[in-house]
Amino acid sequence: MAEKVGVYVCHCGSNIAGKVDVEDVAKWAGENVKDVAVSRDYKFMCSSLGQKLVEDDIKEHGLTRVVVAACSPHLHEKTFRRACSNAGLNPYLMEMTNIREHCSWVHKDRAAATEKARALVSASIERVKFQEPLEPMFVDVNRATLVIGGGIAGLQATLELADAGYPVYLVERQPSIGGHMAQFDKTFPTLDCSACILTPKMSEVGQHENVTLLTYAELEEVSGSVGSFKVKIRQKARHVVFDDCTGCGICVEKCPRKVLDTEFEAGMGNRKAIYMPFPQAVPRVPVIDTESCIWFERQKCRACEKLCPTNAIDFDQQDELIDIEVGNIIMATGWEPFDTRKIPQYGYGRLANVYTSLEFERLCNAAGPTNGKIVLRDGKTEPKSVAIVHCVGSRDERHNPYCSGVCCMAALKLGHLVVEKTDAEVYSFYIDMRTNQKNYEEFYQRLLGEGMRFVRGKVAEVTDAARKPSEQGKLIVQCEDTLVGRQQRYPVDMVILMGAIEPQRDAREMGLKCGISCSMDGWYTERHPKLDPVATMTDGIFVAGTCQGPKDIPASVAQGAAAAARVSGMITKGKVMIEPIVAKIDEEGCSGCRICNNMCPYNAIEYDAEAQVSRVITALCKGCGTCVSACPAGVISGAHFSDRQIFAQIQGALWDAWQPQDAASQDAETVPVSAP
Amino acid sequence: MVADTHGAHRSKFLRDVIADTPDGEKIVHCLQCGSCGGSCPNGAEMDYTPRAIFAMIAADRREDVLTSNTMWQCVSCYFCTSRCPQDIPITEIMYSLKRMAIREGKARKSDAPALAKTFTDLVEKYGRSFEFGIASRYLLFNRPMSMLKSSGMGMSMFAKGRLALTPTRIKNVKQLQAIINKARELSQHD
Amino acid sequence: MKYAYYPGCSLEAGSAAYDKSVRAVLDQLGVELDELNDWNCCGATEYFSQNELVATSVIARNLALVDSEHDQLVAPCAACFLNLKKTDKLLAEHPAMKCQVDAALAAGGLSYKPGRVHVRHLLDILYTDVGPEAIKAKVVQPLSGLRVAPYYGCQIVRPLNGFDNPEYPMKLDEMFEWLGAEVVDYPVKAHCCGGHMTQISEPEAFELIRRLLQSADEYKADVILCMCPMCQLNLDAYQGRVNGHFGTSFKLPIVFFTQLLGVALGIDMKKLGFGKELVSAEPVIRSKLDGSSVGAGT
Amino acid sequence: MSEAAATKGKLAIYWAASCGGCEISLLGIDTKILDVAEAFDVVFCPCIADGKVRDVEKMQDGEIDVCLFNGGIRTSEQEYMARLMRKKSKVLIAFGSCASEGCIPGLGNLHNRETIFEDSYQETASTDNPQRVRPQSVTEVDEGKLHLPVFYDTLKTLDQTVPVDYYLPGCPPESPRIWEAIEAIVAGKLPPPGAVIGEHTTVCDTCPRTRDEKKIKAFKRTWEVLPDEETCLLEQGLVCCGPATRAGCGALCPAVNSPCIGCYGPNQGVEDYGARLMSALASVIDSEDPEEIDQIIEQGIPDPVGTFYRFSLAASHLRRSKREVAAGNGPSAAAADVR
Amino acid sequence: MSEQKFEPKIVGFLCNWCSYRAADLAGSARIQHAPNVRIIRVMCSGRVDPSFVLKALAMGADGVMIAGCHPGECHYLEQNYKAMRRFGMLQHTLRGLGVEEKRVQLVWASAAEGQRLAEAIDQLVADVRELGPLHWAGNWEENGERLQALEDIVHEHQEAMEVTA
Repeated sequence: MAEKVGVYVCHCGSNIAGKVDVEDVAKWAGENVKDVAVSRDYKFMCSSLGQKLVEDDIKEHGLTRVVVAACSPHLHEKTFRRACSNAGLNPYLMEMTNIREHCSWVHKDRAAATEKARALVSASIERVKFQEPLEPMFVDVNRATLVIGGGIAGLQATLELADAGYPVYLVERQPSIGGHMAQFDKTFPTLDCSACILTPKMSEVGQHENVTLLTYAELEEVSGSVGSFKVKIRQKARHVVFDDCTGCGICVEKCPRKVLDTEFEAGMGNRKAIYMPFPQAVPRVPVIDTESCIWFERQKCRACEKLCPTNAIDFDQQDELIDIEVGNIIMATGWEPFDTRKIPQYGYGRLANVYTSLEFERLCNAAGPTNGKIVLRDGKTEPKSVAIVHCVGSRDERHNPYCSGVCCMAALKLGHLVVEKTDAEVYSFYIDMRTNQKNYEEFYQRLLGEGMRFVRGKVAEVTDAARKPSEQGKLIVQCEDTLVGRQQRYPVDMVILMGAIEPQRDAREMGLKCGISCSMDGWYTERHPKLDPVATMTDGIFVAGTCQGPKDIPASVAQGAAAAARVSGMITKGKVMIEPIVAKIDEEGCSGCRICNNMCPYNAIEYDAEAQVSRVITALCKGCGTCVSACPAGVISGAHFSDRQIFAQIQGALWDAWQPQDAASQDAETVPVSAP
Repeated sequence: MVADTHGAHRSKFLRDVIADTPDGEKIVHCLQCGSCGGSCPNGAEMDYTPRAIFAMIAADRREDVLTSNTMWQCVSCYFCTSRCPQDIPITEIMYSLKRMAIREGKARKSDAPALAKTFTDLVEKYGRSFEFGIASRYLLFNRPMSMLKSSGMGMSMFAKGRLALTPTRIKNVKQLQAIINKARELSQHD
Repeated sequence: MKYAYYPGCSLEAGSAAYDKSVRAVLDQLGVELDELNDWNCCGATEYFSQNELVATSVIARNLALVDSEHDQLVAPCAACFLNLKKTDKLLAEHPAMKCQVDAALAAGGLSYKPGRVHVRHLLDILYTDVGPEAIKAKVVQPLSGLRVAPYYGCQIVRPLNGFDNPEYPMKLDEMFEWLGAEVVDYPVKAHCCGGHMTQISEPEAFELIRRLLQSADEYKADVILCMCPMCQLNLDAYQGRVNGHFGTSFKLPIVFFTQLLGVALGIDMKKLGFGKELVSAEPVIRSKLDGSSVGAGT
Repeated sequence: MSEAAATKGKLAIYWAASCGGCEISLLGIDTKILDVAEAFDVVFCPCIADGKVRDVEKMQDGEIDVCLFNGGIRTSEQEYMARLMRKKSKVLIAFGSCASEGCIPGLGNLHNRETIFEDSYQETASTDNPQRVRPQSVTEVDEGKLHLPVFYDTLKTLDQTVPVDYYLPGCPPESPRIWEAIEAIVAGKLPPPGAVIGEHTTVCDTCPRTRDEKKIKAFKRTWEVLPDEETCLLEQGLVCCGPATRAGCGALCPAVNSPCIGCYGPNQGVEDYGARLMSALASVIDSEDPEEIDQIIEQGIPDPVGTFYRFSLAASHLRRSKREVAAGNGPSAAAADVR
Repeated sequence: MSEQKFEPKIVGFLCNWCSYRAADLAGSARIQHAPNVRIIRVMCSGRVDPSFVLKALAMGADGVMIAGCHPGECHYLEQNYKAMRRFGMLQHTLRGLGVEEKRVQLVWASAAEGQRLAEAIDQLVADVRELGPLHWAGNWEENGERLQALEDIVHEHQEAMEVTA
């Protein structure tokens, strides 16, 4: 029986109608394309009246298929599927044609845009005739959530969910939660003590009954899908038995091996071979750094073991794999600092008194290696002049094209700390001053008032090559003061480089484990940059904090909370719909050649050795269709993207190029065969 | 980063510079950060820093740019190019400005055009450059005083056998000249 | 190892010491250099200031002259190296220009396919292709006790070098460490020598030269190592004038790195072109090293 | 067979562009041929019995019950015969690979009439043709015009020429399969029109080798390896067409340690045999480096069209190679100018 | 059809997650590009079967674009590598059939790269425009000589029959 197709062409105000002759397209489809029963154009198809038009036609004309030519299906596919459902038509018998983003918005020539719109509509009509009714699938949502990363964003997300009564697994690769925020001295623009506002949250997480805290642990593997992920976590060996340790700290105190702490102290201070990263660490269980421990180096010492009052030291401890099951995952894996050595003209690593901003944070932190005294590398001289260099590795095509967002404010904050604690003159070398959040501009004003000097120009180089006596023994910052239009040299004692915020080095790899993608820069890609900023393209995986892009503390906290709210919603609903777009193997036809077996990265294809056929595990299939096009026998079919549907769509798209060529159909009438 | 090649720029001068410079379209991405002017070994001597020159190009201030000394102070050290955060081929733009200034008769503030002309004339004649020839002709016509000052140095060089008095000529000068003539004809400039 | 060799005009006359030492050193190291037949001047920076297409075509002639026996062209001079390398890249990336250059070359009966010839700098060949093992094995006169300041200049490292850091190059430093020299890590080793400014505007040029000499002097260098004839000329021949201009008294010998490398390999100093520099290098070298054995070799 | 004998049907067997192997295979049903004779009168079969076209022309339309038509359509005469047999037959069966999908003669579609003539009438070692004589479709003699069939640029399958009711694949169809088909016809147990009479799965189903997951670093040619007799040939790097090829042959080739070459054509529902095979083989290449991938493909499969479309070029989506306008002056040139 | 007026008809297979969204982004950013590509959405470039391309060419397309996420960024982790392999195999075969390589292009465009996709479309259209129409069905056509020959056969047979009769 022939299908009855309804075609609806949207004006979208003038968005589409401005460039595409929508009346003409609708009329043409109605008159020229086979099986079209109704064809209309309408001002706003997505309005309730537009939807009603479709619903009424389905009921009145008995439409069996619907084509809506409007905007991107990513915007309104759900809307029109719902309209079809309302009228009793299976929602998967509707097809959207994108004549806005892919047509009217990108073409200037009205005739060409209209011609393309016809072809796209024709393609959809031919396709929709072969679409099949599908039933969406529902799965239960596991109430537990995995949060990856114990920085401020991850902590916020964890607390929101745990407080709502849901179990949370928090995985952190460092020995303590806290993230970068724990390293900072003050926060801008309020100048709160960073640790003072962070540590209460850390201990709350550490003690929360709903939180399972897994520090010094890494994500190993994720399988399954939204609602029921199966996750493997690698608990790295601490060599301290977690449950036996009381956190008394004797082991740390007695450990004879001191090493440079390049992590928490950013190389500015030391730690022991057995250590807690910082005094307020959560959990208060130290770890042994096997790289520097004397026992692991030459089987001697064991001082910690001998002195531990609870016998918690275990040199033989091994990494452990922990299996957990969760319904959703929040990625809050954060950032890492740009390697300022990549810009050798700034001298970091070569000129002693060039610092990274993180080093300087530790330097002026009251709990830091100098107890907050700002001194040069010699450990005693207070600088008389300090230069703060912005955009080190940011806004630079050679390194990171993006703006790191927070450095301007961080530079103002550091400048303030120098002004507050020393008599030094402070220069800030900036390209553009970006202070566009609440109370940020006011902070800039404050620093102007405090006498910080601002030079608009990207620093060309920092050198110790003096050209005149006044430059001897100084670091000379050379740049163009672009407001004056002249090249200038500024001799200073200390230089602070505001290095870029970069994605974690293994962000891409971590993303692949969870099935989410990164932008070109390496930040996780959100589902929609404006309307869906914490969800990802993979259902059940959310992002929060700087792993999604550079941002400051308030924004990270807001995202952590937002991600948690999204997860709460999923848990409350209890079930989640999964698109029935999956592959299916016709077992009768399958010869068990096993070509498809390693096509699926989700292991959704299993081989039944007894029956010698392959099968798709529907629950694991994500519907990419790669196996469908790999099957040499053509016995794997892809729901909603079948060969037949796509062939029909190709044919429709080429309606103006294709004519039947076969003699069998073409000139059966005209060619004589034999004499009667 | 991709340059916007769809829109036409209002400044004709900017369009000309872009057309005359390989990858010149990147100039529109200048952030005015000044890392070029800051890096330039001769930056302090320039009428305008390269950054300012780019702003003037965008503002269509052709005369001001082409009569300035900026490009003639360029020593082709490529520090600006290798440091530019926007990957703008700054040194090449300086070459373009030199060419435009010479073509349009606006190169006033430097003897560099004369040196360049002497140099290339000799190359076109012999196929190789010829230091003594360049030095003697160029200095004689352009900087006679300087010639006197450097004559001592010239004598030492000569004494050390480092100054040849006759040029080396390549075998197939005709071939080179044919190539040069064809290139000149195609470029429609002198 | 076999390379086409493009000496460049300066090496024919004013910087014959460079040419001499290059040939002697590479011969000692077993590297074959075949001089490009009938090469022409690369145009230095001068052609590009006048006519880009002519400049490119003139340079492309040299690339086109590289025969099918060779796919690597080595140039010791900075300007030659950059011009040859830049032209190959321009032709590869800008089809419109390639089209015109093709026509110009055709007028001389030549043709060139971008990417066919790899333009390499001499330092890259020595550092990468010959390598530390082969060089160390041939050292007969370690340079211990001699403080050398490697000077890279501009156009060998910027913008297209591809083998060393354009801001803070280290390859020449490393090579002289292999030879046992005390290498001076001074901050201006890739700064500008003034280029042709000595011909155009002396005060500016002298200031640039002074910065280099001063820094090397502050770091107590015995000699400065050059890789480019223009750099050597400016630092050496103008040193006296610079002293006169600023009232300084620098007396820093400026030698080509291949000359000193040759000393380490035990080659006779005469064969390396010593003595052509205006600030004499031999006394310093002999006094710092064990004078009797220096340059007595092959 | 006794029921059938009561109403004896009429059978025709015709061949067009083919080798005659299909007829041999028909005879391979052995003494069962007598059962065929019992069920049918063979009214027309130029291959084995005398018969005249005009006798067929004189028949009523649909008078023949079943026509087994083998061979592709290469000339106007063959096209005429295809049309004639279609008209006179109730059931027209594309018999064998040539009629179904062009088979080896279809590889002629990589060339055109001019180049084929050049090869056949000029280039072969044994040819001596200094006048460059070529077959002419019309020759004028005193008595009038003499006609030879026009040789087409492109070989067509039977169903590209006339509507076909059933297909019997194989080069040639295996005798037991032919017998099964005849039994089905006689018993009236035919599938719906348009179908292939045969298996709905592929050669692997009948191949006794053990199969595992597949990852291939290099495709090998048969002379390069002595394959292990137990494991899947494809896993050993040999381009075995078995996974894409309809079952029915009994995996004859893999059984003797030789990879399947695909003579039974595509599986049920597959539109383009070669596309299936190239997609499947490419999918299991074990590399993520574009250059390495290209190298694996180019070194391992030097003749992609011959490999993927050995039997089915004429029936593929593209049917033939791109015909250069300049290659011929005859019909081909005119046709290419249509647009 | 004159060269000037030739407007290539191109079918584009775009993956749902990256390149289709790149095309959406090109739309919202109003990045103008050539109107010749008719886009068909597939879930993944790994779904693009060589037969889709062959079918499109056979049906009259002058060119085909396949676009997906960048290698290593596939929404389905690694399926675009399969697309890459199949594309290599397909091009290899198309070369054998005389189809110019530039008619079928594989493009990587992330959801953020509207500009890149628009440029790739313009490039493909320019390339195909330069190659001229493909009009594949024209390759199968035989001219009127065929119809005449068929009629001649009928005619001759008719005459022969008349004689015998």
